[in-house]
Amino acid sequence: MASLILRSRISTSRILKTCSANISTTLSNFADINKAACLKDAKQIRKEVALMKREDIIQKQEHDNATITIEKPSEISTVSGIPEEHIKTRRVKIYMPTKNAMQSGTDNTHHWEMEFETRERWENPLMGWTSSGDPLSNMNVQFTSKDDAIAFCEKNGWPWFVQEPYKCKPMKPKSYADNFSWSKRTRVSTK
Amino acid sequence: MTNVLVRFNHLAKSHIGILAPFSYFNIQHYSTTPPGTPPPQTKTKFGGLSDEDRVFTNLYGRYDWRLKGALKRGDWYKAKEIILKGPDWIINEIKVSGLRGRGGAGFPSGMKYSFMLKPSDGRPKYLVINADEGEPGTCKDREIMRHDPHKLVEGCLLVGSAMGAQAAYIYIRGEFYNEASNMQIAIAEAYQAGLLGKNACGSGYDFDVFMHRGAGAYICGEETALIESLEGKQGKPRLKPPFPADVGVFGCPTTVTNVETVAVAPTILRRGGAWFASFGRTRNSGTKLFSISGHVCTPCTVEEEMSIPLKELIERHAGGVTGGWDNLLGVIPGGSSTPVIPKSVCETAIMDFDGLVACQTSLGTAAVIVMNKQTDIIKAIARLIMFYKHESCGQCTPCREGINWMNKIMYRFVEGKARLDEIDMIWELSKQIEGHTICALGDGAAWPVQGLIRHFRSEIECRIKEF
Amino acid sequence: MLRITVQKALKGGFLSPKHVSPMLSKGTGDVQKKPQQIEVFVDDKPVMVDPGTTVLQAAAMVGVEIPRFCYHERLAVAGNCRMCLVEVERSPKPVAACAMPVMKGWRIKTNSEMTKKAREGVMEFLLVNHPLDCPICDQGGECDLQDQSMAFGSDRSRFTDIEYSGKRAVEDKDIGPLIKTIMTRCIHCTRCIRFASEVAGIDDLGTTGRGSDMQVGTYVEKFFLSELSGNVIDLCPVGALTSKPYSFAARPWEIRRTDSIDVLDAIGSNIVVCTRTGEVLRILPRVNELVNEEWLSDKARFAYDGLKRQRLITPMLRNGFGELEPVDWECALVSVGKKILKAGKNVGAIAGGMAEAEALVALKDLINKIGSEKVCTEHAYPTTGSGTDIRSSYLLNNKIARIEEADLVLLIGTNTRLEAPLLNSRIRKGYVHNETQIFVIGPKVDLRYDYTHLGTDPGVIKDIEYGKHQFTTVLKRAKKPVIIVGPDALSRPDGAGILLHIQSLAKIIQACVTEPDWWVLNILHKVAGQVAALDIGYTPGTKSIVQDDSLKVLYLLGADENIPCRKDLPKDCFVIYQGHHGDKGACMADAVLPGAAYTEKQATYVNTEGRAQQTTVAVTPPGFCREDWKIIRALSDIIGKTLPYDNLDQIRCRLEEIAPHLTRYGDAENGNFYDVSLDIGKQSNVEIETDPLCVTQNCLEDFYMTDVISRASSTMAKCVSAVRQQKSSQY
Amino acid sequence: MASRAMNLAQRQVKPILSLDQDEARKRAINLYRAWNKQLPFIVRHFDIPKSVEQCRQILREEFTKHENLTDVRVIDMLIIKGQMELQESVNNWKQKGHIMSYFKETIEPKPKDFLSKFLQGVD
Repeated sequence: MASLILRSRISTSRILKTCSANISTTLSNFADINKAACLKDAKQIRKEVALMKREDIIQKQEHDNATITIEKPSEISTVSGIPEEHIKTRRVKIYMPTKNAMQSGTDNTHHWEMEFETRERWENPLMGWTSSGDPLSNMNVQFTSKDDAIAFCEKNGWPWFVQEPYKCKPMKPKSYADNFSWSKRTRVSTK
Repeated sequence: MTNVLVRFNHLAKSHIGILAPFSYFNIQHYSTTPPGTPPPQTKTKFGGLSDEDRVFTNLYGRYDWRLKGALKRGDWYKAKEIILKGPDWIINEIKVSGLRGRGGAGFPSGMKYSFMLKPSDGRPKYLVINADEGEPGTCKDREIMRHDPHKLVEGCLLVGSAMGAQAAYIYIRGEFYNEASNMQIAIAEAYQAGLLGKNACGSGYDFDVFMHRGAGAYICGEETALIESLEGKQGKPRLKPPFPADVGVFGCPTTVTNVETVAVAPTILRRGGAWFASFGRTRNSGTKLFSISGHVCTPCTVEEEMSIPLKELIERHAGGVTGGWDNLLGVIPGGSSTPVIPKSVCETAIMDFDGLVACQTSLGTAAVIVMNKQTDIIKAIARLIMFYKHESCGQCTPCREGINWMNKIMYRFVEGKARLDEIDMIWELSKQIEGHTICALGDGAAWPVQGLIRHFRSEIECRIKEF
Repeated sequence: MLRITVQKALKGGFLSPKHVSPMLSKGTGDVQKKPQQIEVFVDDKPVMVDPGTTVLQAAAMVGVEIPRFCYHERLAVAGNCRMCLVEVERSPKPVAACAMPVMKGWRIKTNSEMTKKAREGVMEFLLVNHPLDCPICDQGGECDLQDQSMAFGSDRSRFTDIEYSGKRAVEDKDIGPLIKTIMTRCIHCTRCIRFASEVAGIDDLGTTGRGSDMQVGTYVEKFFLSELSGNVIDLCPVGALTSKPYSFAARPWEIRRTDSIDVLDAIGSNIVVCTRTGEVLRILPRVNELVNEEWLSDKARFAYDGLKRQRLITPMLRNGFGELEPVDWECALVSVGKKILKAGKNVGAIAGGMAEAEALVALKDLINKIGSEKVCTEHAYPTTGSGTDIRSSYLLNNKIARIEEADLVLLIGTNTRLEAPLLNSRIRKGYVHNETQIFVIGPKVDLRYDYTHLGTDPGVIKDIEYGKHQFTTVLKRAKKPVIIVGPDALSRPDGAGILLHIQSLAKIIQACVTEPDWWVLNILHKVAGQVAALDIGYTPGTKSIVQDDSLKVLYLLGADENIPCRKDLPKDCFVIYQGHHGDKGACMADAVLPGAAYTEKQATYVNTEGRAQQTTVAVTPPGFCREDWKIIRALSDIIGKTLPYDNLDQIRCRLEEIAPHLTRYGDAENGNFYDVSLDIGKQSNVEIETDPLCVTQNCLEDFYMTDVISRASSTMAKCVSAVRQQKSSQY
Repeated sequence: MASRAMNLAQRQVKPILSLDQDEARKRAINLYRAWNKQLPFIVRHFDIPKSVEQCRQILREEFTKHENLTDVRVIDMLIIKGQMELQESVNNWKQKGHIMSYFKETIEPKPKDFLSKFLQGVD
């Protein structure tokens, strides 16, 4: 039974592909050391194919190289391990982080982020740190575009809504001379 | 501070290199000779201005300074005819005279006035006279205003008419009480005599002159700070652009110009630009008021020909250095903001714009401060920096913070309570201030320090080692 | 001018008349035709800009952010911090990018050696006298000076003078209960001064002294009192001006930011609610050009401490002794349900100013299901005539952002400065930058800009309408006129008449307007919930409730302001109060159902221009508080008239059914049927009375405490006492 | 956005295990069989207070919970997870409590209808 499972894993699991034994060859009897130095390492033989028959290997290769067509965007909520209550009852807000009003820089505001709705948080009486019963409260994923964020939420089965950023107004040239204009109210009064 | 500060920032950057294009330009200038070019200078020796060539004939107040006396000395003579010759003629004559701003920066006055000749857009134009002479060492404008105020009043009218100005504002330093009262009387006299006001001098031109007393801030001698102050705001310089010729006082086109520049204008117009250009070297033409102070036998303000050698100036008019020429330590040749030059340089220095630039200093307001060997040069410069620290308006960062810092270091240098590497540091600091500020006060504070380190570094090092 | 060398000037490169002329034409404002764009290069990237664009703006267009302290997009250029110095090719010294207009073909180098050196130098100078108290500074972590010294400053200090003499120390100023000043930290960027004089219109701030003794402060000892004063905290690039209520409360990296909407006035300012654990620590503005730009009124910013006081946290029922007694939800709902069932159709409801669209629709559905039509809002609005059937007759039709474009503003019966500070700042913006003329009919209040007062008599409106007033021609001549009518003018008994006359006046003026999509008639509301309530179909005003003698149950949904008092109601009337604060409504109630405040629910609000926006949950409701629509939904279950929505999406579907624009968040639907509304209006014949127009909020004192949250806020109470103190001071 | 989603919809991907629905189905059935065979041993081995029948019931529930899945890769992932669980059971890496948690006896059911959710204060 167990072997059946292992078989199927061995034949395909990509994780295992990377764990391969390095079969070393010794260089004891080479007279010409230069020649020896030029030799390449022998090709590595992977453990899981070492005992396979030739036709098995071909079949496996075919299998490995094959692709399948996905019709719909995949829905991974069933395999993500997130409890169902944290999929169905959550709402994700997709937004662009807003500029901090306290600062003039705009770094870290040019991407999209997702955030779950706030659940209760309380102060932990032991240390005064913040506690929460919400496993997703700290999940902040950044995306380059809104579509990516939406696709990600769709994939995970979270209901989402997008908070659109405001549209920039066209820039008006600013003029220092306005401060001293003779007829306008832009004249600076105090300093 | 008069415009001494608003001086060639760029020149200080690469003093020598700038000379080459200068002379190159010179040649080009002559080959084409556009209108308004001063005639070529043929003299090779300068100095020893004769009495009949003096512009300011009552510099020492020996005669009557009021209208009657002024008329006797030839002021207001044919003012109407000059006005009627028109702006183009006046400006061309000023151009021919080769007159350069006497406030420090030495910008060609004719060209400056011609910026005002743009077609009007409905805004009035103003002439503002910078009489806020606050630069330590400089005392030329006050002599004019006290003893020859009508020269200035007439100059206002003529120059003002040339640029189509509606009025002239004389912004006079608050501490100049007598000067201000004499000026005010002179203006009143001119009004009463019909020389100013509606139909000034009968020329059909309306022109007003107002006087405005400052409140004692050196920075208000900077042209844009002066404009701000005139508008009733804190005297804090504006950025340029906009230049005053575009947006100046009350938001209108304005020319800010020094008292001496304007006061010589009537004489130039009467005697002709070529006459004025016959003094001094090419591009440094004219006569100039030199204020000589410090360790000389007879400190004085004297009108002399441009390009007079520094040594001759001191020996002839100021009675020589106290303790003899060999007792000379150094000279600040153009008011407190110009770098000091040591005796070796003083020997050959020529008192004009180009001559002093060649010595890595500048003519400034031609206020020669002579220091003999009894001077503590570090303390002297430190005192100057303290002045600038006190007079910094505090608007922009490098000047506000930098000069204060330099001041602290300089006073430690006086005692020698510093490390040797701080000499390089203060040099760098002065470079960090220079050219990074809104106005030239920062530069003016940086240059004395640079001059000190350039020529008297060993002095500082000695002091530090002794400490 | 003299700054230029002779050589330079002769070459004509820098200072030829050509150079000066574009500036000149700007100054006189005769740039009617679209000027030709010019090409400049920022770090070798070409960019086409309008003439007059500054170097800093040109750089921003290609995404290069030049460091700055004094420059602020919404304030005048000062050019004094020198942080924005950049090299321009062939210029011997760096230029201040914030003030220097670009010239054709300039090559700007924002990352060259000279630029870096200049920045480093300026940074060093700024830090020379800046205290090293970042660890105890409230700005720490969101400080421009910190960030920029990391990015552009030197990596080591050579400030040897610290061993000989200290840094500058400046006395702190007391400028009121909102702003804490630590003036030693000031870097003299003058942003606060410019904000005060340009945006707030108060010239109280300024500099005194010069050089290193220069100080920013009020010239005389005085509070900086303005309805927008809190914004200087945001503007201050260092920790010199920080929030007093927030001082030493938290670090920016330990707080959570939740984007939300302010509901303390009808503007619907966009805000960021900063929370830690279950507590709102501060509220910051969020940039939205269409609504609040990046400002926030003091009430919106500082009233948050009211969210923690006077809260109703558990359901309560009045017991035999006449005291409210805490009970559990089931008990409360069942006894309330019983009363409602017993009352039959004799149920009425009053919705308060902060009720959100979800709760409003749920309550209306419930009351209608019971068989009653008595759902009204506490703030009156003319109902006769066109009244509230047509949206354009109760909206700020021209939109907040476009008010600043107006060349003529007529304010009728309103004190915009206190009723909608951010609308007032727009008008002031127009006044400053657009030469807007402002006229006022109504009380002479201090609006922080000059206006022409046309009288307090509402009859003036009629005179203008009939062309009897000389102002009519002025109004007709205006290219972009707006009429803004305040809520207090329309809640008068003769409000319908006033509205009618204003509408017909607006129609006359509208006919003269050529600007497309420009609406003359604009109604301003005071409270955040009013527009949504009118959209959903609430009757404005409580008249129908007061007049009803058979009323058995009165349901107050957060209504505390203009509610009938107990003696106006029938003796046996059972009053239910649902809301979040124990105020007037809860006091008179027989049953109290604790609801959630605006920071605790995801809710829809429609601002005075008809823009639907939603708040989001920043903290969870305290105690047994529940979201308002859920309480109503649960109650409907108890009385057996279950409402057909179980979650937020479903109730929003219901909202969409009623009025689709309610769920189009961020958009403001245009009003329509202007003429129809006028025609319907003409059917009524309410005459304007001669009582002078008046407003409820006259001076700054009246601004701070206007609703349950701000009345519970001790910060707001401190503001009121500060204003009183200021009044008695000699300055 | 919509067009982008369309593009995303149909695409070529690498399979996890199965190349098509049939293969996935076979694997699922294999897994089911393997579990089914193993159940009596598990009951005995872990000494759980449940009959084999009850366990089969639970096993059936666990599989039918996902009967509507069509995405081959998701099925494959679930199969892998199922295999892991089985392996953990067989090799005694699991303990009794882990097995018993399939029966969800200690989990309090959450309220489902609106009113009881409201009264309990759960979202």
